[in-house]
Amino acid sequence: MSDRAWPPGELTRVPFWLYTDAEVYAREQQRIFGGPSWCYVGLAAEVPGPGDFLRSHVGDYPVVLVRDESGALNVVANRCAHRGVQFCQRPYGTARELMCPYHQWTYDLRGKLRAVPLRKGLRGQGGMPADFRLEDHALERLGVAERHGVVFASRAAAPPSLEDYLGPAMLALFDRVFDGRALRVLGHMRQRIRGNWKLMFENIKDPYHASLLHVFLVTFGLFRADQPSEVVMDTTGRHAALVSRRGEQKASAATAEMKSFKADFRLRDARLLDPVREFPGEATVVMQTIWPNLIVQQQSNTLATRQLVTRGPDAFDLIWTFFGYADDDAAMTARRLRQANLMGPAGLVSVDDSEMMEFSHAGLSPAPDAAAVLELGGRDVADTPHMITETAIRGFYRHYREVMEL
Amino acid sequence: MSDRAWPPGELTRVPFWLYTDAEVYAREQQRIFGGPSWCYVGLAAEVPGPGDFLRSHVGDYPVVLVRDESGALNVVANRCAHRGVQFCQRPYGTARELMCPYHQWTYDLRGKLRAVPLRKGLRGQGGMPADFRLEDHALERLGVAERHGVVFASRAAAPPSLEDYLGPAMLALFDRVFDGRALRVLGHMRQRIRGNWKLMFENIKDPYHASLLHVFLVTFGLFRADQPSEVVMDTTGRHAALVSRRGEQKASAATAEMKSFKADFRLRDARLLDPVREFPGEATVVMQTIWPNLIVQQQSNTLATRQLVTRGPDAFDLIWTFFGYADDDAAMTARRLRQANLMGPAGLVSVDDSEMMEFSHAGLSPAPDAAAVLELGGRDVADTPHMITETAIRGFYRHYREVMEL
Amino acid sequence: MSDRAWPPGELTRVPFWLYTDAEVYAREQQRIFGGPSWCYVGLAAEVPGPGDFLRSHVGDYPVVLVRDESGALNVVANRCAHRGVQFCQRPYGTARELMCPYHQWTYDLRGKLRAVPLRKGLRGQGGMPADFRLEDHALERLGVAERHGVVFASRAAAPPSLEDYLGPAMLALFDRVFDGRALRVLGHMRQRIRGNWKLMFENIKDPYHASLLHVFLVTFGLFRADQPSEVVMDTTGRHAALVSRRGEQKASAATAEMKSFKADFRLRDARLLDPVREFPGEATVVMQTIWPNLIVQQQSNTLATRQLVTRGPDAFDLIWTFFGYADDDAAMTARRLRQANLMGPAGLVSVDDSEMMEFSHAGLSPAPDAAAVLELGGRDVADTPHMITETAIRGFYRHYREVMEL
Amino acid sequence: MSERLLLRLELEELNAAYAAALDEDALEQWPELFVADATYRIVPRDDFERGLPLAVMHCESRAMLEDRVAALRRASVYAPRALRHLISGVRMQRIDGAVIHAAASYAVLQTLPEELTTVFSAGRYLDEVVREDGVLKFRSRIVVFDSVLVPGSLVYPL
Amino acid sequence: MSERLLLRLELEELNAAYAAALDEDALEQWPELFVADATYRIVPRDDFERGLPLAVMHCESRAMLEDRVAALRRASVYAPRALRHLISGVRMQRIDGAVIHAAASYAVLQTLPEELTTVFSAGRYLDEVVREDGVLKFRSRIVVFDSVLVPGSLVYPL
Amino acid sequence: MSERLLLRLELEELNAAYAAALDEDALEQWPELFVADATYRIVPRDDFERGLPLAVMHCESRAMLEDRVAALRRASVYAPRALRHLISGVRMQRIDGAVIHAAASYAVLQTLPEELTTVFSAGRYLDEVVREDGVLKFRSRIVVFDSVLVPGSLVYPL
Ligand code: FES
Ligand code: FES
Ligand code: FES
Ligand SMILES: [Fe+3]
Ligand SMILES: [Fe+3]
Ligand SMILES: [Fe+3]
Repeated sequence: MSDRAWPPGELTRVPFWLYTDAEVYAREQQRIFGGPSWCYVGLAAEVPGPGDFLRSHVGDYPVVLVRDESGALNVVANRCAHRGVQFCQRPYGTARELMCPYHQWTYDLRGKLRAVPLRKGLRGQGGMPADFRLEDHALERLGVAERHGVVFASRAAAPPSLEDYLGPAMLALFDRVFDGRALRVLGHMRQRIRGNWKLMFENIKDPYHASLLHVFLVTFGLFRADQPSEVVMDTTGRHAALVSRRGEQKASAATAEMKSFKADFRLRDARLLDPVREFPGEATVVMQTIWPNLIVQQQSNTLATRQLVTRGPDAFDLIWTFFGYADDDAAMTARRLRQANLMGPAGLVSVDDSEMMEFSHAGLSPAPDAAAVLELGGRDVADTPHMITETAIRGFYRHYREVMEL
Repeated sequence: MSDRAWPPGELTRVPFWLYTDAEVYAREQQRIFGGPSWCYVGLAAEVPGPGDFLRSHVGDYPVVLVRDESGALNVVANRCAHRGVQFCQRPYGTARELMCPYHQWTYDLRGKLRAVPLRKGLRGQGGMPADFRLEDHALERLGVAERHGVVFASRAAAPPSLEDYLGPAMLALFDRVFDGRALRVLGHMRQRIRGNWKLMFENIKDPYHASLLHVFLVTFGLFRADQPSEVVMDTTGRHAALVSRRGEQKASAATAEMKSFKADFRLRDARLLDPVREFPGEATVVMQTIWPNLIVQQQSNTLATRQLVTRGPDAFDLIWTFFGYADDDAAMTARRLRQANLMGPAGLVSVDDSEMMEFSHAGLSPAPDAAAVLELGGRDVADTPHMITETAIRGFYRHYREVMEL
Repeated sequence: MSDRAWPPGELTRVPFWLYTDAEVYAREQQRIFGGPSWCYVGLAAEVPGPGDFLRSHVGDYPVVLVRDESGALNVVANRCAHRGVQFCQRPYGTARELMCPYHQWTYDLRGKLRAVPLRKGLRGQGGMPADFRLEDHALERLGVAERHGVVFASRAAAPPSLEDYLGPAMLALFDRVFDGRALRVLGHMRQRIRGNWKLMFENIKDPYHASLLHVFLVTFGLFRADQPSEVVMDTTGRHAALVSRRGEQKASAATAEMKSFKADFRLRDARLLDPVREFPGEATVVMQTIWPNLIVQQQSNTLATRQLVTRGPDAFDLIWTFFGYADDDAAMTARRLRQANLMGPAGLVSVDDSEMMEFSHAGLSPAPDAAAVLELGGRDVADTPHMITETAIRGFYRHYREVMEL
Repeated sequence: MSERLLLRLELEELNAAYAAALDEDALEQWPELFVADATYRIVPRDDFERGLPLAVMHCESRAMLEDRVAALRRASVYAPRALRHLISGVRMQRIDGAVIHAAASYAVLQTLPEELTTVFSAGRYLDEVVREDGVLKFRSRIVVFDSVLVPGSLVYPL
Repeated sequence: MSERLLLRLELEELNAAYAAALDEDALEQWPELFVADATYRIVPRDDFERGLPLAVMHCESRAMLEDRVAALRRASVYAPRALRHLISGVRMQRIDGAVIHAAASYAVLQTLPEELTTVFSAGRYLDEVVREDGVLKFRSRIVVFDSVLVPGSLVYPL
Repeated sequence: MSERLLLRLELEELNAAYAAALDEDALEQWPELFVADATYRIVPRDDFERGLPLAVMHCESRAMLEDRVAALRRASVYAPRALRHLISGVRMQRIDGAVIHAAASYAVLQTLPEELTTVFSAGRYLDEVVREDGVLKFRSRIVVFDSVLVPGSLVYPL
């Protein structure tokens, strides 16, 4: 890493060694995922009752999200304070306490060590030293912030408030989908992508590709450059949102430049695409990226959080949690389930993206000293009233360089 | 490695980077497995006749154990002196000589190079230089020590005698099972554990877990904290043994603290557990760990050696060789085969252990700078007349730090 | 790497760390495959028409061989100039242009960037900066040299001519098989060998093993030490050829030393081996190694190029392209197809070699500080009129040390 | 020979045709193995056991299957790959009226360009099969895959 | 249709039931496929060929199989996992008196939490099967696995 | 029961015998499953689709199969390995005169010394089968493997 070059302030070139270097990855875990950021760990609706827990990750760091008897949410490292056992092996479930199987050290749902078997020994023999204190051996606790049913964790000692962290512009878009209504989890999709995690953020901060790559979006006008759109960021550039409005399947000046526009492509079962408006305002799609591990997807009526779990420099898991609202009627739920066909590992749209990310990683890995070119829409970082720009990716790297000191 | 911290003399904390760091692993191969230690390579009974051979390992270093015509045992590196071919591919067998297939350089059963085809060339053309001497190209020979049918090898120039290496206390326990009677090999079990090799030693030097983790041991009183037991070590602390006596399936003050005690758990076929006493003294179980790669298991009537073969920092192979005595009657052999159900990759007891080792490695890997806590039974290293202690693990690391200069 | 020892000028010992060290591998990619060498990328006959393309590699560097409208051959990196996508995913095919799927940047068959969608934005919004020039964003083009239907590429700025690179001796042998006649591709074999790529060159520069290892060659006299043979090199020693003449299946002074000679081994269907002479001169087999990634095989009537694609220090792909001549009659084609049974991953001869390379890598990996011994036929580098020598391997490493500055 | 065994043999034929359509790039034949109002869903084991309604692939009619095929042919962008189905343990579970309830285990092996063959997915099929003009067809197939994790993209149906 | 082919179909049914019991967490049904005095052994290929008597899993009665199930339910501690059996090449080898000697090849794929599906074991079944109240049951099953090495723990029977 | 289903059962038997001969080291029985003038070819998928004539293993007679076996026994040098065939989806495609055209999918798992079991190859069999003295035998088997890449050596037939 040390001997790698990246001209200070350069945002229109991203060197490819960033995506494969092991030292860069280690520093990312420490400064980004382990730093003063808020990482998405799950939806509160996944752990509705006391003792309900869910395995999750902060970067590649295994944690457990668990609701305690008071109803409060806790996030603890999935690592026993005794000898490091990953005590929680079930992906989700309900428990009255957290017990490590190896020596049955038992923690309460807040992570406090409550019992150490044979601690006093037997018949005056063995056991822990007299000065051994349970308080000294709690599970590592992470900071927790919940907003409207979405749960974040932070390993930082004193993270900012989630609201300040998001900033007003991002908060408004966040609250647009998470408006306080109870959420209903519809299900999950998980995929392991053989590519660096940053490629996922670039993809969702890149409205340019959507108008070109995705036949489904372009042909059916779900997301296309010639429709009213904007790119919005927070002041740091680390968060962003692509906002757009649905159009129709008709040719235009723009579609002429889009090889993916297929005027004759028709669905035999149109139920796949029968969106209804459900959010205030004109926007029919808002894709929001929240630094450093969350994407909030609202495309027509399909809603999902996408969590990134890094798996070394060359892979990441993408975990999609699809949801609706507790007050959805059957028709709306059916609609969400049908539209989910667009998304995920088998998504009529998303397959294109997961393939592109793997093609990207395969292409850039052999050439660490080559670089990506990010000049679309200029060379600066600023909100735009259109989507023919890579500004949000430049914003991402501006913040990335600051945090990584690269 | 260099920049990792471990306070000098500290034995109650074991930093987790020890289990995953590649440099630490390389140094272990060099100083521990490649150093002045005796590594178990097999039982003499596996190579009963002249020319019988067995592939084995010293740490991760491939060797061949072979008996020569004189009946002597030899251990040679499984690497041709010509161009490095791993010449022995069959796991076991019988051979009159050791021939490398690539150019048929042929070694005798002691590893001496005996023939180099076309060495003199043909019609005065080619062949080896006049000053080429067969003596200069023998296979690498390791030091060999056998005691009562158990074979050890050492890569050190001048290793101590095996007896001095074990020390009187360990030697006595070793001779308890290996009392000079001819051994009969009953079979093998092999498993690849995704964890660092040291976790295996910690496990067998840790009597604490046995009383808590293993329902079978606890419930049927095979090994339990409230039974007369002791932990014995050699003077260095590198070797150790857990000694205990069988009890019954009845509740006690201790079982109250053992969630794994299930008074109502009954076997439908009791033949699985019908041990008979076969060794002098009260002990019904002796689990001995011999630095750096051997565990000798005597649990009721199931006897086995367990060899560790390291596979990088993150994995090791555990090779179980089950045996009895040549003079066992059919009933005793049947008993050993039944009790073997407790052990190995499918062991009613051992499965718990292999799972714990994988949980441990999964838990500690993401937190290299966290550490294990070893305070049970005090903070010192000393033999104890009970099993509520981690003293033998502390003893292991005391010696480990010395040898590794860490 | 830095701290590894290799006495200057030493050619009779090859230290084993050369085969497994990651830094050595990286330097090989840079100085050997990425340096002023000519790497084989394919046969012109595989891309006969305009737009025909073939995925290939230079070392481990992915490229595309494509014929343009003018009929000229081009080799470009398989990496989009925009954001690094490996745009070509089909192993072979025909295209009118090279389009990257992610944002549809479109290159002509020479690699020139021709179109960037939405480059001018829409309605005056977005798009590329005014000073964005297509010329600045072409695909990386490699140097290309073709001789008699065989295509080479070079990443060097100013590589020598292919003819000078090969030198007169190698050129003559090259032209013996590639005599200008149109080639007909018969098919491919591909295998992934778990060994370092250099082992493949050692194998084909080593006539010694052929007389000993290969029962088929020895028994049927296809290649044997007691037959008229020679080893020829270019002046640098980087290229070489083993030349020999077919003998019969009869015992000789030499076969006495060859355990692989089996006088009684007979084929039930002799059609497998019914070679006919088709090249001028006495030689019936010429195996030529062309630095750094090509082997030209002429054994009886089976002809093939073998391309090495490195896959890290511990593996390489061996890609066999079997061919004949456009003017072969049916009988000759049938003959080539039958004799192909000797070669490839299932080759009656070649299986021995691929196994030896894996045995070698398995044997040398655990002993980085041990070394291969190369003293057969003396300690120098010189052409020989016989095959009982390792001189061509010494020649290879003499050049290797120069280029690698090791 | 028992009705039961005979029916199993027919179910095996149906599964063989299903696998062949997907593995031999005869995708257009795949929807023909379903009745017009058939449902087809691919669900991860965890969610299936929790009774969550989402599916990774969710088709409510043969027409939707045909749309999937059309998308594979004309819309989606993906690297070429070879898939290979191994179907085992085909068993008829019960007949209820005209509907045959059946199940089977499957594994799908995948081969990507320049890569070795790997396990892509394993799991089970839960089927409702009916006879249409004497031929068995799927009225419903639920693919429950054992791993919650998909390696890369799930381009083709399982 | 020949007695031989018919018998093979029944053996395939027995194997399908065996696989389903283990893969679908219906462990309690697994011992019911064996007669009371059945033996069940899992042996690595090397030891099997050397004729060594040890088994990785060694049961001498159906009761011991039931004890195995009980241990899995109440005693052993292990990470949750999904197993998937693929059984192929079921063949009747000879009938000797009431005993049918049969064999088959198997592969078991395993999926651990947050991991992709991998090959866990492959090998063959060597069976002695008898008819009890008209139903085929195992009198003996020896599982000979090709690898001498088990990846991690062999929690469930193969 | 239909002729078609019955024939499929016989083809499954032939395939089971084929797999057993190769997996259980009964190589000498393998050529006996072919007629004297049988052809046997192993071809990578890409070349097969391009219609290229080369084969990785190319036998034009049973005698050549026997020579392959002889070479495996006496000539070739290779590490010991265990192979395991899983054959699925055996199907009769059409009968033309005396020749039965059939196909099947296969996977071969390999276990090398001190290693875990891995996928070695997957693909399909394209067969021409004839009846000789009442027994089905291969007149032609083409093994089309999905990966163009062979891991290491292809020592045994697929
Ligand atoms: S490691 Fe958790 S209790 Fe000991
Ligand atoms: S490498 Fe062993 S004889 Fe040459
Ligand atoms: S990466 Fe190729 S066009 Fe954008
Ligand atoms: Fe997209
Ligand atoms: Fe234990
Ligand atoms: Fe050779």
